[in-house]
Amino acid sequence: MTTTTRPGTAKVSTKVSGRPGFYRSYSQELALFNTRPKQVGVAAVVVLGLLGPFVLEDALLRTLAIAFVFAIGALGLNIVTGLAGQVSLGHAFFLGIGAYTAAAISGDPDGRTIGFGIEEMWVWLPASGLVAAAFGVAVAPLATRLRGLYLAIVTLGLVFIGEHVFREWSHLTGGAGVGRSAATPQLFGFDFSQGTEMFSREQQLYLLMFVLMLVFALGARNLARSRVGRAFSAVRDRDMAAEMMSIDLPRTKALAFGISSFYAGCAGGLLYTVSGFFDPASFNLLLSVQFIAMVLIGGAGTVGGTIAGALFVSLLPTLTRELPNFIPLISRQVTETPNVFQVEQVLYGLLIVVFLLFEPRGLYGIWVRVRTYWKSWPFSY
Amino acid sequence: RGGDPESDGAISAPGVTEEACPDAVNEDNGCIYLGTISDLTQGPFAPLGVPITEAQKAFWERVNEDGGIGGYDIDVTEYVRDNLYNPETHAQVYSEIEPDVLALAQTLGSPTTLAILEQMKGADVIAAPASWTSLWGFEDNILESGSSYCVDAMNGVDYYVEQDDITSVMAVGFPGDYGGDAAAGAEMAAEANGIDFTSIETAPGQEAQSGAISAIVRQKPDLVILGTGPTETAVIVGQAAAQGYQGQFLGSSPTWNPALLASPAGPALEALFNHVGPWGSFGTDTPGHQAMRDALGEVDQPNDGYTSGWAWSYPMKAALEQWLEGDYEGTRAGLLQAVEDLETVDFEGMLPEEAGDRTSENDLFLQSLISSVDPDAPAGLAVEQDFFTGPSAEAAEIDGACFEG
Amino acid sequence: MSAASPVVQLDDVHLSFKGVKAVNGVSLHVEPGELFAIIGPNGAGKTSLFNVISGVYQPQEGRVRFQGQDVLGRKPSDIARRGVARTFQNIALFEHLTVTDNLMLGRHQHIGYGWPSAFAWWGRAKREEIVHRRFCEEIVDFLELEQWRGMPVGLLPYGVQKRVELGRALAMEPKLLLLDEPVAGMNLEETEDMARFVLDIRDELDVPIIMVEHDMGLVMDLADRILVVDFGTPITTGTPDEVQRHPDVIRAYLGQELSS
Amino acid sequence: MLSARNLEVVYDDVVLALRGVSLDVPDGRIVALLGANGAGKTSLLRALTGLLDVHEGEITKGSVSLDGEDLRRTAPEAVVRKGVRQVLEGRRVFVELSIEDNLKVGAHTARATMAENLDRVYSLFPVLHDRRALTAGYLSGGEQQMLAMGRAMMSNPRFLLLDEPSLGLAPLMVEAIRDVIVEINGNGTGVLLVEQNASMALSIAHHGYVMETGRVVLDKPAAELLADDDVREFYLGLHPGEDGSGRKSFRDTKHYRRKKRWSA
Amino acid sequence: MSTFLEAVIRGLGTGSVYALLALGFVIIYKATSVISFAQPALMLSGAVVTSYLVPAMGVVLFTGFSFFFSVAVAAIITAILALVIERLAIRPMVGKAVFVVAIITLGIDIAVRVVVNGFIGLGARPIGFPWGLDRVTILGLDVQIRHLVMMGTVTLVVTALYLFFQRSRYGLAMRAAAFDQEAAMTMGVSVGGVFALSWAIAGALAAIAGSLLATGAGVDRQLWIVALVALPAIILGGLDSLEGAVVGGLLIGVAEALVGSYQRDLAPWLGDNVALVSPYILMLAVLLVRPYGIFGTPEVRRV
Ligand SMILES: Nc1ncnc2c1ncn2[C@@H]1O[C@H](COP(=O)(O)OP(=O)(O)OP(=O)(O)O)[C@@H](O)[C@H]1O
Ligand SMILES: Nc1ncnc2c1ncn2[C@@H]1O[C@H](COP(=O)(O)OP(=O)(O)OP(=O)(O)O)[C@@H](O)[C@H]1O
Ligand SMILES: CC(C)C[C@H](N)C(=O)O
Ligand SMILES: [Mg+2]
Ligand SMILES: [Mg+2]
Repeated sequence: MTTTTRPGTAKVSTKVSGRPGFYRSYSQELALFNTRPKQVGVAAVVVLGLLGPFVLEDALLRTLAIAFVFAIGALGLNIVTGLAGQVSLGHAFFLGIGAYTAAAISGDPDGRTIGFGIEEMWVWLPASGLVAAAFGVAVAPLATRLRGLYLAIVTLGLVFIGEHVFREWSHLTGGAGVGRSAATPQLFGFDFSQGTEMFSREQQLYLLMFVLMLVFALGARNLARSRVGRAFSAVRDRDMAAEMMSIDLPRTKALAFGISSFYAGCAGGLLYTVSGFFDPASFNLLLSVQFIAMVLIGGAGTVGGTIAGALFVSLLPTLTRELPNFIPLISRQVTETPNVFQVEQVLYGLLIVVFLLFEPRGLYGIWVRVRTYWKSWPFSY
Repeated sequence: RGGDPESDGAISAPGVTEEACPDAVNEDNGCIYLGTISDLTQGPFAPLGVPITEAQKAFWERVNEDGGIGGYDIDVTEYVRDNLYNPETHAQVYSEIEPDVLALAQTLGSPTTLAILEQMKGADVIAAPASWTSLWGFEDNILESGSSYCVDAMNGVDYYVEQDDITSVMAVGFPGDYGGDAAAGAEMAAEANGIDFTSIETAPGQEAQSGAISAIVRQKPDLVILGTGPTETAVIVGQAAAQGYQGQFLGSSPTWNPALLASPAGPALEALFNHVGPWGSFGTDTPGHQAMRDALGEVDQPNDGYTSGWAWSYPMKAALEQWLEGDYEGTRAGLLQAVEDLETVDFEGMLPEEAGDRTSENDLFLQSLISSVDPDAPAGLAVEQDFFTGPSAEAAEIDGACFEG
Repeated sequence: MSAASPVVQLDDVHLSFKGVKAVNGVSLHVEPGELFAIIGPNGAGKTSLFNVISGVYQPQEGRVRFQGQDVLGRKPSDIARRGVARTFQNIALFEHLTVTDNLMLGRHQHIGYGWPSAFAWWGRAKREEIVHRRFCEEIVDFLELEQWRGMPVGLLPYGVQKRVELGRALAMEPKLLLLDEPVAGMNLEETEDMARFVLDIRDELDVPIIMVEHDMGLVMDLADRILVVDFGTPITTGTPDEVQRHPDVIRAYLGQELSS
Repeated sequence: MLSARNLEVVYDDVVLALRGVSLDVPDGRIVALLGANGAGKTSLLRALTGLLDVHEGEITKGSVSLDGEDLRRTAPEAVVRKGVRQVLEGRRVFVELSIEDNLKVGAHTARATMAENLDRVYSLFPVLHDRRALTAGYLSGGEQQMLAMGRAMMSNPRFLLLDEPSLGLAPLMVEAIRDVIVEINGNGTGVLLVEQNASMALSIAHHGYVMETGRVVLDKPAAELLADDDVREFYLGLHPGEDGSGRKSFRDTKHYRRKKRWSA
Repeated sequence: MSTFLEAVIRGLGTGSVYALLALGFVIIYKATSVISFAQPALMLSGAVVTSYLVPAMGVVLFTGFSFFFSVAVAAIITAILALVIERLAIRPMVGKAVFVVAIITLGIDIAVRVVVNGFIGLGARPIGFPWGLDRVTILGLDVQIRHLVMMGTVTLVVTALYLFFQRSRYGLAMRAAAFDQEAAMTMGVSVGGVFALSWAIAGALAAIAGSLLATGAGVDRQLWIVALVALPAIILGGLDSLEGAVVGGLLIGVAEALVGSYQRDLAPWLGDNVALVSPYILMLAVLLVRPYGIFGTPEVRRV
């Protein structure tokens, strides 16, 4: 199975990677999708994704559009937590920063909340990312001082403090229990949130978010395989050794938080364009935890896994809303216990539990299993 | 089946079928599906959302038993969704059920409803809110009933000024659409009456009230207008009283839950607490209340969620009648038009007649009702002061939501 | 000594932790091309000396000069950038990364592009990656790591991991190489391989090496000079022969057997 | 007697680490287990003490038994209570606990004799005594190795399985450890000694095994192994025919790879 | 001055409850390196069980007996519930990534809470605390009996825990298991047993805490949120320290009470409800000085 290349018999330019792939140049090996199955797989996913609007119902498209935005946010969290190993429960906070930046830039200047009336997405989207990134960089020094769960809980503190500020600063946020309109997803004059003759609003938003997710995913993938991504992983695995590889810890952590928050900020800016409205209570612990769940369920560290995890977690409520219908004998009567609505919630919790019990390494772990199985087929070992 | 002789002008609106409803009362009727999006399990308002939903079910069952409306039975059980009091979830489930329902029998909460309002307008969907905020008086698609927190608070202040000659009032509540709305009303009334006003924001949670309590105990206002949840109310009233506060508390609609009478704060509530709201409590003696109690039958825990769910349903019923019996397009737009043309809503006495009068220019309803705690009443409240409009509300110019933001 | 100044020079270094004197007045210098060994009983302060050189520990007293410059108080990353590479007593590889990625991390300081190019990838990042990848492949070749190249290092046998760690240090193109127990836990065969690599590194790449090792066979065979420490205090410095016969060394470290 | 019969061990459902290994550790004897890195020595120990589970490994064939009683379903801590104790490869001290606490954890199953054993360990390794309140993680590598050894001595097991106990120890300390093993064995404990330091291991063992890629390739009394040409060349660095002193200098190792692959 | 002291006592009262909750988190953390997000659900369960037990006890033997007895029984029942959860969902994860386990506990929390909500019903369940909101005057200070009971309970529980961990070998075994499960196993430590023990204790503590909290206005569905306040408390005190949990809990209780009483006057521009975030702000302030909390063990870093 393994091929030993003795010195002298193989020249540096031709490499056998130990797996059945055979590359004739580095650029080939370093290519994004360096194996046939990867190429085919990714192409299939993209084609399927683009076909979505033409076969799926609007409600599902809407859910998926949101799932794609969640994926962008999760990719960000994956950068700081999966790659750089800094567990952050503060993602919701950065999402909020992005959401409010976008909403303020794009908002109605004469409305009851702050607005600058610049509706073009190419303005407010990068801006929401950058403002969030600035906050991320500002928070990063904490990561240099604190480790593991200490950092996690402290970043959770950000969420609580953020929630407080969002609640209080009603001029920006619309205030607790009310909220404000989100940014307008308008690109070069075309507003994706207004249905057109050809496409429904959901179809448009779906396509927009799908394409954006692909862009962000590509960026994340590139980052991961670059010098920067490697430095992140090194800091995660062994920060002291990383330092002795000339990696500057504070800088690297700041960069990780910055990039991650950039993703979160963009996701925040985009997320609420789907419903068009959001309130300050949205950026809570639960949201942060959902992102952590996405990354873990996806299988920490990989772009594909993270996206799959985001889809899983975002689609889970839709699934659990359907499932109880298949379980007879459960009352639809809201005053009775157990009723379908309770079962929905219980299922939501339990499915997460059962899934992780079954495969602690997440969706990516399942994929690895399947892959190993097929690689060695028909032999069992 | 389902061939309905009356409606030749075919109805093409979503959520309306010529087929009978599942478990239909009138097998020959067609079916109108109304959606319900409420807080049913995890959210902070589930103790209200559940009885509201239950009462609405009973309300529409009664309508069906009376033969339905214009050859249709109304179904409110097929499309019930839990919003977890989360705007995103609310919007999500709205888009799931929207293609299958004609309108919403209930959409609970303000931020949640705001999250779907644009879409509702886009699709001409109308809805009955489960929410007392002053926002809804200005939205055409929302069929509100009765007075808002803001108006209630004004009337409450006026009432105490008149009765007890109070000279200071403090608003204690959550910020925003609810507590903030009540506080804004209280402030307007305090200004109008020339009495002192202070406002304290507080947060949900029994342990989070100590700041508000100490403010009350120290400042000793004559009247405290509460805009919190029931347990917060119990904590605040109970502990302020225990620390020697002897003024009065007046709670907005969602502050009350009869279970509180059994809490340590029970005696304090009995002594110091009154409730202001747009309609009488569960046990009130009106035909509407009676009909509700009959329809619900034996309930475990009478609760004014039931009352509210029932009361909020009348305008929707009137709207459907207007639509089906009048000469309207068989579409949602037609229904919306019908709502616009609607002149009266019959609340069966739960609300005074003026409440159903939608003809006046500004259709805000300005009467409130004050109840006092009565452990023997079914839901712990009995009418203390029947519907009235205080001078402040009468004079106020309300042209938008009261709370700022 | 020779005209060339020493690569690294420690003067009277003292380091203590809450009552434990880890290093107590050690001075040493390593000449270009030299293979210098440090031996001594467990807990004598050998690893601590490495940590002082690479900036992990800050000695309370003394001076550390690298290539003629004072490096005391510099951050470890800065010292690494100046050319000090090391391996660790308890393997400190990035265990979830592949062999290639571990080696590429050794190249970190030599790769120039930053995060903007990383996002874009096509263009500068890709070009540089290929160049440095080629460099790493040469190390793979040199250390005979071909068959492990794509595997996460955490799964590799111990001996191979030690080799990868050496490779990672070499990828840094070091001006000084610190090896902390390079053959601990290796069998004879692997020790021989490692000995070969160490000699080749010194001879072909001309990198001065400081090595800490308890395998006396290896130390005595390879080292040019040896420093012996005990309880942080230097006992003697000298050639293998001198050291081997030194009575204090025998008593404190070697024991009877090896010296007989 | 602790024994393994025809063991086959698979990690992760895919990596076959042991392929039909049989081995016996009789009571009161020292058995040495030699083999290159990755041969499967650690896997064998894990199979004996029930630790495979932790590493996603499982026994797919064969058996492990203590006095004929099957150990395959026995939890690791139960194996310890039955008197079979393993010292893990790579020290594995509880870095954030003090040295003394580390030792006390070692006495988890033998609280009665704790004080006595503590004295014994401290007298063997005085450094540990000096630093007993220090956080274990700050010990030097070799000191941690002593601590790991000491921890194992905090109970009096019937069988002690040592995974490379001399790793990273100074020559004098290697001798000390060797003496400790002999002493422990003298008190009746059977020892399975996995070692890269073959000369040390074989000098005290009664019996020896050599493993290669998941198989046992040699299984002989220690004395015979010491005389085996291959063992002499590849584990002891002595050349056939030469006597004990004929060790070849490391400077003379050839550039090409010398690989011993045992045919078995 | 007496306002101040009364606020401090109030803070010590709620702080005692935070301390109990924090102890639960810390004990699970010490044994498993996991922060269990299921604690809120266990707390709610415990309070609900108590609320059912007190009336079921019927005759009150003497003031407070039925309440305290019910709390004790609820603690046991909740401990059993925790054991079941541990057995089904945590034990299989021995040796797996801790954050994955944390997410599992979160799923459990959601599921358990929904079920428990079903038992709470639509109102708030009275907990049957014999003294209600009664107050006494001690040294001229007007104090709620509730708060005295809270302080008393925490003193008792902490003493009991202290004795247990001093006398038994489980304290060490827990820490060993948390650092290196495999190594602990080779010492004969039953990692599963340690997991079970820690969950059981944490469950019991949560039940006591929940019951005490509910003495104010009964058990409602939102009670669980209070359990989150224990998070800054444990960080403040040091994640792996029992003393830390107690001190952290008390500190945060007092800080919250003081901020709640004074902030509106002293710094109104911060907006109301700052008391709510004051635990986190205090936590941040302490961490700037001591990155491992007041009593926490610094991570060992060496190569
Ligand atoms: N960070 C630290 N804190 C406290 N003590 C330390 C620290 N680092 C090292 N020591 C102590 O300093 C002494 C020297 O340790 P060092 O690791 O340098 O020994 P060494 O010579 O490398 O030993 P070995 O051969 O066993 O690796 C030891 O006694 C150790 O306990
Ligand atoms: N957890 C694991 N998952 C997958 N493969 C493993 C695992 N542990 C060991 N292996 C593989 O099993 C084989 C035997 O490993 P083992 O650790 O038993 O060898 P060893 O003889 O103890 O080596 P060393 O001398 O390096 O300690 C090796 O090929 C190794 O890669
Ligand atoms: C759902 C209601 C009880 C409260 C809600 N905030 C409102 O708008 O009135
Ligand atoms: Mg060392
Ligand atoms: Mg091994």
